[in-house]
Amino acid sequence: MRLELTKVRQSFGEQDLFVIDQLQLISGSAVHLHGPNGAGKSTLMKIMAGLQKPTAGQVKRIADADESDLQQAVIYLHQNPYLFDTNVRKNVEYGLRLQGRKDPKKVDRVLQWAGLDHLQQRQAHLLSGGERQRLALARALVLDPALILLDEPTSNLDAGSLERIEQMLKDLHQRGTGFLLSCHQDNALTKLCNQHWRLADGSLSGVD
Amino acid sequence: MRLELTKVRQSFGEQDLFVIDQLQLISGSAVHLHGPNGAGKSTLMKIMAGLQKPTAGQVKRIADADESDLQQAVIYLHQNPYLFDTNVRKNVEYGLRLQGRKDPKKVDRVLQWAGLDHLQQRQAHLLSGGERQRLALARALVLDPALILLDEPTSNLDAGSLERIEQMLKDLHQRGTGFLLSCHQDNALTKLCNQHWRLADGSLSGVD
Amino acid sequence: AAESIRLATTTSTYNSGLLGHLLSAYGENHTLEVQVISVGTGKALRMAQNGDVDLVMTHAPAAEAAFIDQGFGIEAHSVMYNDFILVGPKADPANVHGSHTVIEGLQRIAQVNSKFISRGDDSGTHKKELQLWQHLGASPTFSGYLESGRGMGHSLQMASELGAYTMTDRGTWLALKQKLHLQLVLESDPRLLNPYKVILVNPARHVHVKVDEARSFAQWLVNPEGQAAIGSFRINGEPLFVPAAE
Amino acid sequence: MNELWHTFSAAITQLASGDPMLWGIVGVSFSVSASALFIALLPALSVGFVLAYFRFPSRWALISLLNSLLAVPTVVVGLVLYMMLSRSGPLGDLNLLFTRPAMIIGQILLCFPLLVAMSLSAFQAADHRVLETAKTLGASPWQAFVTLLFEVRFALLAALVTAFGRIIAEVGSAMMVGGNILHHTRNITTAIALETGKGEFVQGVALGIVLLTLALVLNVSLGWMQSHSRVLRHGT
Amino acid sequence: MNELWHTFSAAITQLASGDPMLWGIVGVSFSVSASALFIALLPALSVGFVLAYFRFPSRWALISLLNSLLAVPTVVVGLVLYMMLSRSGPLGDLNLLFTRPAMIIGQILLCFPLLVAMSLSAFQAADHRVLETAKTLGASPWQAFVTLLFEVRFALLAALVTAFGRIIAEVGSAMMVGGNILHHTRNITTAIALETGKGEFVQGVALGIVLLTLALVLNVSLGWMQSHSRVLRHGT
Ligand SMILES: Nc1ncnc2c1ncn2[C@@H]1O[C@H](COP(=O)(O)OP(=O)(O)OP(=O)(O)O)[C@@H](O)[C@H]1O
Ligand SMILES: Nc1ncnc2c1ncn2[C@@H]1O[C@H](COP(=O)(O)OP(=O)(O)OP(=O)(O)O)[C@@H](O)[C@H]1O
Ligand SMILES: [Mg+2]
Ligand SMILES: [Mg+2]
Repeated sequence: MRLELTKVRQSFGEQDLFVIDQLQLISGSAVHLHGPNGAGKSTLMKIMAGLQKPTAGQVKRIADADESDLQQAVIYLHQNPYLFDTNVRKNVEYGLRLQGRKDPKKVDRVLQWAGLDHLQQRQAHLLSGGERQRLALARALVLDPALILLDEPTSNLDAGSLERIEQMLKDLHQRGTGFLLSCHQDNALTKLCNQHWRLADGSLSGVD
Repeated sequence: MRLELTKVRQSFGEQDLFVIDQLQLISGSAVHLHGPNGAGKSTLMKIMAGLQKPTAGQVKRIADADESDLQQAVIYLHQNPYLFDTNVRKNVEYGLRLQGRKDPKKVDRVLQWAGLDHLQQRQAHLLSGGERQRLALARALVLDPALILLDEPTSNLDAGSLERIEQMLKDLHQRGTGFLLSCHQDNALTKLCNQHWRLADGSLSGVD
Repeated sequence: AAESIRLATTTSTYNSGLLGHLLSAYGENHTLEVQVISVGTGKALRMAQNGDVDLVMTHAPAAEAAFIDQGFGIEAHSVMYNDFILVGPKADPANVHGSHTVIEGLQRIAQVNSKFISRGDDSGTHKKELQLWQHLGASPTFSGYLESGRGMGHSLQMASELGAYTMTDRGTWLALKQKLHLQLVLESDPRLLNPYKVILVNPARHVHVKVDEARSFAQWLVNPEGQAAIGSFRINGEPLFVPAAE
Repeated sequence: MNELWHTFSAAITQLASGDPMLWGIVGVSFSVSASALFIALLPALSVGFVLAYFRFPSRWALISLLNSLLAVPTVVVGLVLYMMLSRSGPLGDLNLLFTRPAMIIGQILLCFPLLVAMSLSAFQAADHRVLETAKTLGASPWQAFVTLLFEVRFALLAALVTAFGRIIAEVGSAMMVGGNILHHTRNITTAIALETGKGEFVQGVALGIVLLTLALVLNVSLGWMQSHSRVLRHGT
Repeated sequence: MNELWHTFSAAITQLASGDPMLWGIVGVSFSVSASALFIALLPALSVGFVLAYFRFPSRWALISLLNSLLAVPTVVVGLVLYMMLSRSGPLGDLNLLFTRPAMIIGQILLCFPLLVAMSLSAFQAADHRVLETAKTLGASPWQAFVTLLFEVRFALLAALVTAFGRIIAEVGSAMMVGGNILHHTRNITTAIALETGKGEFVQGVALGIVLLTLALVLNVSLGWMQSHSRVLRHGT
């Protein structure tokens, strides 16, 4: 599937935050988005995920012919993820439940991936910073999204967690998921990326 | 001033999170605290700051003879800082107002330090991730604390912001403030530190 | 401020406007302020028993007698009377209009099982109504007999809405009749007289009551001046209360 | 003091004797108020949600109006409804006056603005990321709404309890459109009004105790659930 | 329909004529309810705070009790207070019965549990980091409390509006301990009760409109402040 932005402009009041003439993101791609604080990275990602309407311009999702609904999902991961007020396992199951599925095996596998299996029954609001990040990621990945937009997912992670997530993303990437990653430091995850976009001073560069 | 922990133990239910026999932190020191996700770094820092009571053990603040009240402050900075529901400037002024002071010049200076002077009047909840971090830091530093405990303050910062904060901490350090920094990656800030503590598997190592 | 006393009285005397009329007449020559608390007869007597008011004006002979017997009240005086009437739907399905006595009228209502609204609130009116049913043997059990548990005004409105009969004091009827789909179906039976008494709270029970001031107001009511004021009170040109001081 | 104590003990004695008429009255109160709350709940929450998350021109005028309706006495609400349902009113043909459905309608009108106001404030206090997280994980608008309801469930519970308290304890509208007819529309509060009007304070207190006790049972169960489902953590 | 319309237009006309007695009655209502709210506010918020942030054995029993008190009809509250203040009651010597202070006490009793319940739910919904942030920046317990009040101010405003609505619209207690004495303790709601009892619906509706209008003025000003002090951002 393909995400297409055309003539997108975001402004608050008088001021333009950014203007983007043309942008494509396709499943299978791996993009690193960087830029100074306040440049509008989070805003752009939310616009791409359809959570926010840009001031002007269009955002289109174009499905490939042979894709199911599920594989067209575009998931945005908040910079500070919000965890539902229930236990860890139920948080992971959330997206599946919405579709009327449960798939306990897959949930088990993802929890293990994320190194949270021993915390399954803990209330989510008790988790540590790094555990929260991992849970948010697990909650998204269990859905096999077509595209996933990660807003600084590594900020609270230790070396071990980072490796774990690298492995998770690699797996997904092999299965065709595309991802866009905003991140200030270079690390194992950004090395997975084959495109590097830079958002600064109101415009996006590095798009091929 | 000196912060002293004696026989501190933290547990949740049956499980011990960590046990620390003896620990000192004095103003002027610069400590890097690291350890895996969920090891208890945030919990330990909150205990040191007096925000949380440990399951057992004592936390004492011992003032030097020539110190004023102000210089005995120990400030903890949340991993995800909470910003008061008002504008940026008022957030910085908060601690001063509590003491009945206003000191607009100092507030100006700190805002500039933190690179937030152009955002003074913006509502805090509109800030970007990195801006939030910087604001939280500015709000603490304006108080000239004796000790400051920073919980992953760099996680959302771009290179420019990082440099800025490095400069801020250096300044403070020269004036005698001690700091304890929890951080997963090595970076400019951790290089400022002359002690490196590691919290893992329930105990603290590297303390001299 | 001037001295003031508190008078607990029934809604029928206050809501009809009689007390407003009397107090403005009284105020012409007196400085004593009379604060009126208008409640049901039962509650008025209860307030007097607790010593929360200085005098009462009620219309429930049996309850008043008990009140005085128990030593809560002194110096009861008859002040005035008015009368009760039966009202009902304009079609008068039970043909109460054609009956000679109130007992007969009630009997007809029960026989055809018409709706009848009883106040059911232990008020003077309700007690009177139950007394009348006693003449027919027992308390009414026909299914049209509904206990509204409300004041006269509301019971009349309910009767009007439901097309029912009810017994009312004449004052409330005159005040409300324009708004009701009801007509007067029976009046002028001597059994329907409704006497009012004024009673002072016993200062031996409650030392703080202002018995002298209360007495002076009660005296005014039963003296020619007050009696004349009662007689001159009119609603839509019709007199409501008949002065009856002995 | 004696008087007060006497009234209380007499009330307790009376309750202990177990009076079928009394329990009939209690039944009317509960069935009417529970029905009203049940009917008003979802529409009120939806309106609260729309007011919290959508911006439209007359939004705050609407909020102000709803809040203001809380200050209208129940008897006035009852009065207006009475005039609607009365024979000479526009809905007179429905023949609803002095029936339980009329009481239910009255109580719906009374709890609706309260539920809206309280749910609005609950939704406003909720984290802005709740809906975004739900949506991005694939929730339909309706599912996202349900997720939000779950996240603010404690505040909603408080709203529910307050609304139930308001309508089960109100007398103005029940008296006006119900009529306090014995065996039909007499509920706890209209019965209390009647008894205290008679100077029968014992009965009034007894019925008040019934209401308090039943509310306590309800609240204790809710409170128990609530306090046992939450473990505290200090923020990080 | 005619009837209804006629009543409304007559009510408006009556209001427009400007009756000093009417405005005296309105004054009683407002001064009594505002005083009650003012006196109850801080204690109620403090209790709500303690219940939200401290754990002690009887905590949830207390919460349940407070919530249950909301279901006690105002007339019962008034009745109990009447028996306390009556000459034959324990506080009879204070001579408060049938005065405005008695009405104020009654309304304090009525709004207190509501304010506690609503502020408790506001405090529970607040972010756990608020107090920690305040404390670590040097706030005394009192200053931290004030900071928290500020952070949840919109929810508290809603609580205030609801509580004011409850007491300005209540009639049971005002009637019972005030006595509805003209020029002294007659307020809007007891006047409405009197007038509707006389079948004077016009007066009842007119007073209801006054209450609605005054509440509207209050709410519109609050709502305006509220809606203009908030800019929305989606969470990050
Ligand atoms: N509703 C709004 N009104 C005004 N300004 C806003 C609004 N929403 C966001 N902004 C501003 O837009 C800018 C971009 O925000 P955004 O969160 O997209 O930045 P970012 O690139 O993700 O930064 P960071 O790396 O710090 O997370 C910020 O300066 C923010 O204050
Ligand atoms: N009240 C509680 N009950 C049970 N477990 C708790 C409670 N509070 C914290 N924990 C657990 O204690 C552990 C330590 O938490 P803490 O936030 O101190 O970790 P951390 O070292 O800061 O981790 P990170 O690097 O991910 O921020 C976590 O696993 C957390 O779930
Ligand atoms: Mg961002
Ligand atoms: Mg941590």
